[in-house]
Amino acid sequence: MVPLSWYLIFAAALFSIGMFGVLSRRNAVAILLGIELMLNSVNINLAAFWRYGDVHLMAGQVFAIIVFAVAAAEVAVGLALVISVYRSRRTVVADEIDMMKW
Amino acid sequence: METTTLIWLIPLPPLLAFFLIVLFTNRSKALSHTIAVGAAALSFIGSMIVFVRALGVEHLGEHPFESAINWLPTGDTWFRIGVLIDPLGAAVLFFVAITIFMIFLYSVGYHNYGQPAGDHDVKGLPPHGATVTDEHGHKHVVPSVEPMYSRFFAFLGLFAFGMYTLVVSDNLLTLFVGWEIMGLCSYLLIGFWYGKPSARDAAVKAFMTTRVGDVFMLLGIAFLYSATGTLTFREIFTEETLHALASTPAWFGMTASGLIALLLFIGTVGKSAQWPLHVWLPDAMEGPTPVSAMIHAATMVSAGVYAVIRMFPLLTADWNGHELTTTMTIVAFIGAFTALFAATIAVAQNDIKRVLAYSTISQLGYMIAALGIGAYVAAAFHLITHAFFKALLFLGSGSVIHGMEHGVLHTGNHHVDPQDMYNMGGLRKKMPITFWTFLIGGFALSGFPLVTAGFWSKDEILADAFGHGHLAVFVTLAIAAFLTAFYTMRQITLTFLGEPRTEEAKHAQETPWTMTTPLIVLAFFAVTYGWVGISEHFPILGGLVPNWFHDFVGHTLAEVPEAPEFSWIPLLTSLVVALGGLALGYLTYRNVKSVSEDKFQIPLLKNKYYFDEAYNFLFIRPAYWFAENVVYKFLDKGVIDGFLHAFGPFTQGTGSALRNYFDLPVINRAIGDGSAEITYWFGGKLRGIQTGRVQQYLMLALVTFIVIGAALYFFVFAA
Amino acid sequence: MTGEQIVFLVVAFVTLFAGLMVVTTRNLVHAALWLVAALFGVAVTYVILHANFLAVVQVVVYIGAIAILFIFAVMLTRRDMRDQGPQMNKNWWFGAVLAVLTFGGLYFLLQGWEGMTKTATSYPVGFDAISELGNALVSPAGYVLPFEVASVLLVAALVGAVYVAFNPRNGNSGK
Amino acid sequence: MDFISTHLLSTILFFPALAALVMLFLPKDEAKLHKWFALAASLVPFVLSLVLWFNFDPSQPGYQFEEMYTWYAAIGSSLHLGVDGLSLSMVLLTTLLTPIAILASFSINDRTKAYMMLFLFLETGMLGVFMALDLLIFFVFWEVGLVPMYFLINQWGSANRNYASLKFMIYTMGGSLGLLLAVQLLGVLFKTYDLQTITEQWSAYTAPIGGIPASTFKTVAFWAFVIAFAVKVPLWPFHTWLPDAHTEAPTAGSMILAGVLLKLGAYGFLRLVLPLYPAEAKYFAGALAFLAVAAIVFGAFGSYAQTDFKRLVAYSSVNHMGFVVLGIAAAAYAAGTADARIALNGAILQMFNHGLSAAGMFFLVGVIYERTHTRNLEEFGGLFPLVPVYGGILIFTSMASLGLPGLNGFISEFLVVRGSFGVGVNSVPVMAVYTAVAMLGLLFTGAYILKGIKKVLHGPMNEHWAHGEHKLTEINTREIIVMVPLMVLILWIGLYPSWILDVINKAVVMLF
Repeated sequence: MVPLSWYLIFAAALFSIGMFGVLSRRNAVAILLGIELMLNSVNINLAAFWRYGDVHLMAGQVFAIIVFAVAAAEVAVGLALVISVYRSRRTVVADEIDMMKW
Repeated sequence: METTTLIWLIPLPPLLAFFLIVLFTNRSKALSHTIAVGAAALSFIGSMIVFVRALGVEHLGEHPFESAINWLPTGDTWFRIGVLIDPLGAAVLFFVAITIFMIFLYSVGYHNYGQPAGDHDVKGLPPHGATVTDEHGHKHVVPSVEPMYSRFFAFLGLFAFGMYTLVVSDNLLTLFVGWEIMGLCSYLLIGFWYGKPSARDAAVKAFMTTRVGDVFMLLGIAFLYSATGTLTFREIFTEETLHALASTPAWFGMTASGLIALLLFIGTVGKSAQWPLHVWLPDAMEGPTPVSAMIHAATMVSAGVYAVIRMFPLLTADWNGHELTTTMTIVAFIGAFTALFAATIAVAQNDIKRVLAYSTISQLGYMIAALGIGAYVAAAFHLITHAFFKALLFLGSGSVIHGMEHGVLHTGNHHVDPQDMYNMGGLRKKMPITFWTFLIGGFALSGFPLVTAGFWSKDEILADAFGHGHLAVFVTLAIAAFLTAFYTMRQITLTFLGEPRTEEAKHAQETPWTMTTPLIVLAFFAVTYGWVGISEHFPILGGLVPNWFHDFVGHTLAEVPEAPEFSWIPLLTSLVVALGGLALGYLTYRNVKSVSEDKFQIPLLKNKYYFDEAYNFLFIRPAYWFAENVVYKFLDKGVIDGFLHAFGPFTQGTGSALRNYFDLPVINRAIGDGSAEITYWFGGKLRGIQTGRVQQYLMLALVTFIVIGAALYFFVFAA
Repeated sequence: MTGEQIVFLVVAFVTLFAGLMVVTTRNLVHAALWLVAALFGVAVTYVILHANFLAVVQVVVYIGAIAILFIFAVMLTRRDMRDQGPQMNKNWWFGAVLAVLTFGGLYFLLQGWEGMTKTATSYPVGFDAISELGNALVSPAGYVLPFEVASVLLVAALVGAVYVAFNPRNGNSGK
Repeated sequence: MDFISTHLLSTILFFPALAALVMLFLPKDEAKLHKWFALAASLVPFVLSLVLWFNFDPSQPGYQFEEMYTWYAAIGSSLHLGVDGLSLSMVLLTTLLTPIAILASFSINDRTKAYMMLFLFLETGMLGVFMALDLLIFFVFWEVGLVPMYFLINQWGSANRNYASLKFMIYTMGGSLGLLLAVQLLGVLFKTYDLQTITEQWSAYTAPIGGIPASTFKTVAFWAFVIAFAVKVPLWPFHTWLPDAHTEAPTAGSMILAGVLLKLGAYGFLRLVLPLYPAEAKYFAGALAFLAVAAIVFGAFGSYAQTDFKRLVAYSSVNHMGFVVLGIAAAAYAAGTADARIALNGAILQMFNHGLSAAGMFFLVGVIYERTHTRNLEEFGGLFPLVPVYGGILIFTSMASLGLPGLNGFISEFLVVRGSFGVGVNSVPVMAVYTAVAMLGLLFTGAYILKGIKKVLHGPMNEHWAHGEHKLTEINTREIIVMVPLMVLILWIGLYPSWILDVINKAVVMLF
């Protein structure tokens, strides 16, 4: 049997990788890719806790499904924004999108 | 009708007449004078009924007609006002009713009722006469009717109301009400021809001078009321109250009764024009007519003496019968001094009314002096006889002036003063009724022996003064009496005797019946009224007629005063001064042709001892100066407003100091600007991290999160 | 070491490698494809965990829909990003440090947790996880409300996405 | 009808304010409508206060027609209304003078809507002071009255109105600061602002407050009250706002200012100072009497010095109101004695009387000012033949102001003099001296009144006013209607004062 710790460390590693992507990539689409990785790591955790807890309690899976839904929504909106920004500013480089600057 | 009800009603018709005329009928001259004269007649009839009924009461002194109602609530009690007719009241009411009725009647003629309106007459100035064309086409100038005819009667009505109120009052307060209403009327009547500056100023002067006395009187009333709790005469003049007042010490070393009497007396000094408040009365002759002059001189000023007579028990409350009290001394001194003082001025006056005015002052001084030495009945007697003959003289002089005005209109020379005696002369032929009645009045004033009323009353005063040992008063009054006879004869001589000195005097005319009838009636009383008060001790005549007046009026007091013992000295004195004065007057002025020949035109006397000038210099101008410069300009505008206005600069100074030395450096610079600058500085330093790049924000957040999380973990959870 | 463990380790390694490639590769199309690989790895992990439904959904939704969406997006925006210039920003090293720190922190925290070494109970025989899941999702006693909310969110997000991405200037809105 | 009979006071109080609010919705340019509406609206409280007067039982102690509504429960203040004989006469005066003043301002044609609204608000403010039985309410209405008056002077006044209105406002506000503080002290101390409760407890209060002896506090609070009211009365030397404000105010404003607003100060003395501080009032009565006498004498002198007709009348108010305070001071000296009651009767009646005569005088000045546009006495002269009716009315009213017996002023002045001199004779000799000095003021009352008549009516006619465009026109019917009620009351009180004095007297006996 695979111990719970493996899943968790695996998820943590995937999360960190995704976070690195979020923090470091210049391309907005790439940032979204990083986010997808982070969300997946969370889902692994949820599924693992479901399996290693009481399997009759479906909370883990339910939440994983909701995360899917949220992820789908996020991607949809995020990509729409990227396209919109790209249209108006002709760039998708996150560094250059700094209208919030002082 | 109940006598008391009737007494209540006596003052009302003239008041009603006043309101009716003012509010409704002032456009109609006929209606106005009908109402006014009718009202006077009603009051006259009522007064006579009351007088007759009063005569019929046995002990009127103890049981007078009286009635009172609640008027003012004062705490738990009421101040009551009412009417009272006791012997004194009845006697006074008698002469007041007669004279007032006569005045009303006389005024109709004097103001030229029935004559056409004047050509250029305006309200506020005396009428100047009207031009009429007779059936032959000749133009004549005739006297014109007074433009403010109705108003005059309204004022007269109000005046009569005041006088009646004063007489029938049973208390000092309503007496004062009547007193002041008359004051107002005298103001209005003196200023009747308000268009003349002299009349206007004389009116103000009269009001103010009498008001000086009035405020003292008001103070005396307040004092009396405070000390006794009542102002009703019959309650004050009880043995206990008077005794209590007489034994209460007040201020200035006087007893309460003495001080109150003195304060009330000062009111009289003002009203009766005694020295030193006499200055208004001669000026009051600016009044339009001898009628109004007579109102002041013969009736209203009598009110002052009447008040002192009324308050006689109070005046003498602390008197032992011999030594005069302080108050009485003052009263006697002022009376005697005024009698002499005014008589000397009268000698040098040329205006027919002014002579009479000073004569009035002098005669009132007589009465006051009599009261000061305790001669109650004599004073009351002289008051009444004087009222008759002085009214007669004033009306007579009015008649003369009226006749002279006729002459002035005839010649058209308006520069001739119809009141100046040096413009007259020889009028006895032109105006016989006036002359004879005036002569009677003049003789009565001089105290022509035996036949005139003036003789009996004046003699009684002299006898009292002598009999009670007040020689200084006696001598002074005797000299005054001599002067009185002298100037009276001077007046008669200059006016009626000799030949006319001017064209106007030649064309003078006798006056209409409305004016002469009152003269005749008053002349009757000027002679006969003396006979009701002939002393029993008088040789031969004494006892022929009972001394009714002494009995009747004397019973007003609780103790009927004793008539003095008969003595030849005062009798002879009064004979000598009266006859001597008359003779000297006639001899001196028999041949005087013009004013330059008059030896008595001494500037000091002519200018009335410069009292007007002195008062103007001492009181009036300083008062105005004080009011304008000290009170208004210095205190109000300078000190108080200056203080207030200083508040502005002061507040501004404080404000700018606060601003310059606290707000700006401390609050603004250090705290206000300082905090902003610090924030600015920090912001400047920190804004570098506001890159607008989402990833950097995220990094920062994560760093913070990690640092805080680590710190929490290691220092809180792990610890 | 059981076969299951070996399988897990292999899958995990592949997944992590794919994830690393996603965040590091220069070509975005490649990155998207590496994402597909990583997602597939995760799906296998679900299978190992007996979460069959999740595995299927992972494949269908993520790989089938989201990953494809990414590829479209990359293609749409690719014109000036065509593999030129650095793909990493200048703070990438700091991001790396933070990622490592995060992983370290998580690892450290997990180390201190007693449930870490817990092993799974044997999967109950005849347990129908899918129908249980279905019941839980739509039963009023279960998670129907969050489920519905999630669906509403999805709708809202889609509408919003359409609105944001819609370009009135070039679009045919008629203006 | 039942509502009105149970809420009579609040109806009287708030009706003018309500009417003013209704007026807000009237069209802007209908000056005639505004005037008639305001007149009608101000007649309603007058009629109601007549009802009040006839239903009032003077022999019953305490307040009547009491009403109480929660207003500010947290600090113990409530809208507590009630009248006794003292306030009743003042309420009657206010409701009487307001319609008269509104009728007097019919000649105003500038922004009538705002003007009339301010007047109606002013009435509510004044009535509130007289009806309030709660200190805080009293203070609120006290200040409410200021605002409309400020604007009336500031907007409709004559040349120097800015200065005058500012002075008026600052002066009275400044005076009432101490009052507010003292009221707050009482409120904090007793947890209520109810006048009756505070009156019962405060005069007997002896415990130290914050370590400072109560007597110190009482003295300070006493002076705070006194100064607030003294400014309003106005007592010398706080009077200089008055001539300016009166002179610059529009005619009706002066009428109300002299007729009612000054009475607020005197009313404050009677309603608050004497009951709350009997001991302090007695202790400081000498100072009060001194200031009163100063007001009487200097007021008379000040008036005598004027060449401005309106200012002359304004100063006469200082003089007349001095008598009110003299009576109050005398009563404070010898509370409970018959002398004190007489003095108070006089003081209260004097308040009423001065309300009538001063309003009348200001109106008459206004009448001639409207026609000639000058108030300078030197420019008049000999106008009597031109305006005989006006002249008669002027002389009549002047005589009332002068205190001629037979008219109202005499009764009250006599009672005050009698009362204070009685206190002098029977208890405190110094009052006799003060009264005697006050006589000097009475003398000069005559001087300035006669000066006014002399300069306006008498003497040679100033031909300027006789012909042509400047021709002086006679007083018109509306103006006569304004004067008639005043003159009738002046005469009526002068001849038969007990209808009102009885009510006042019973209240005085029960209160003091």
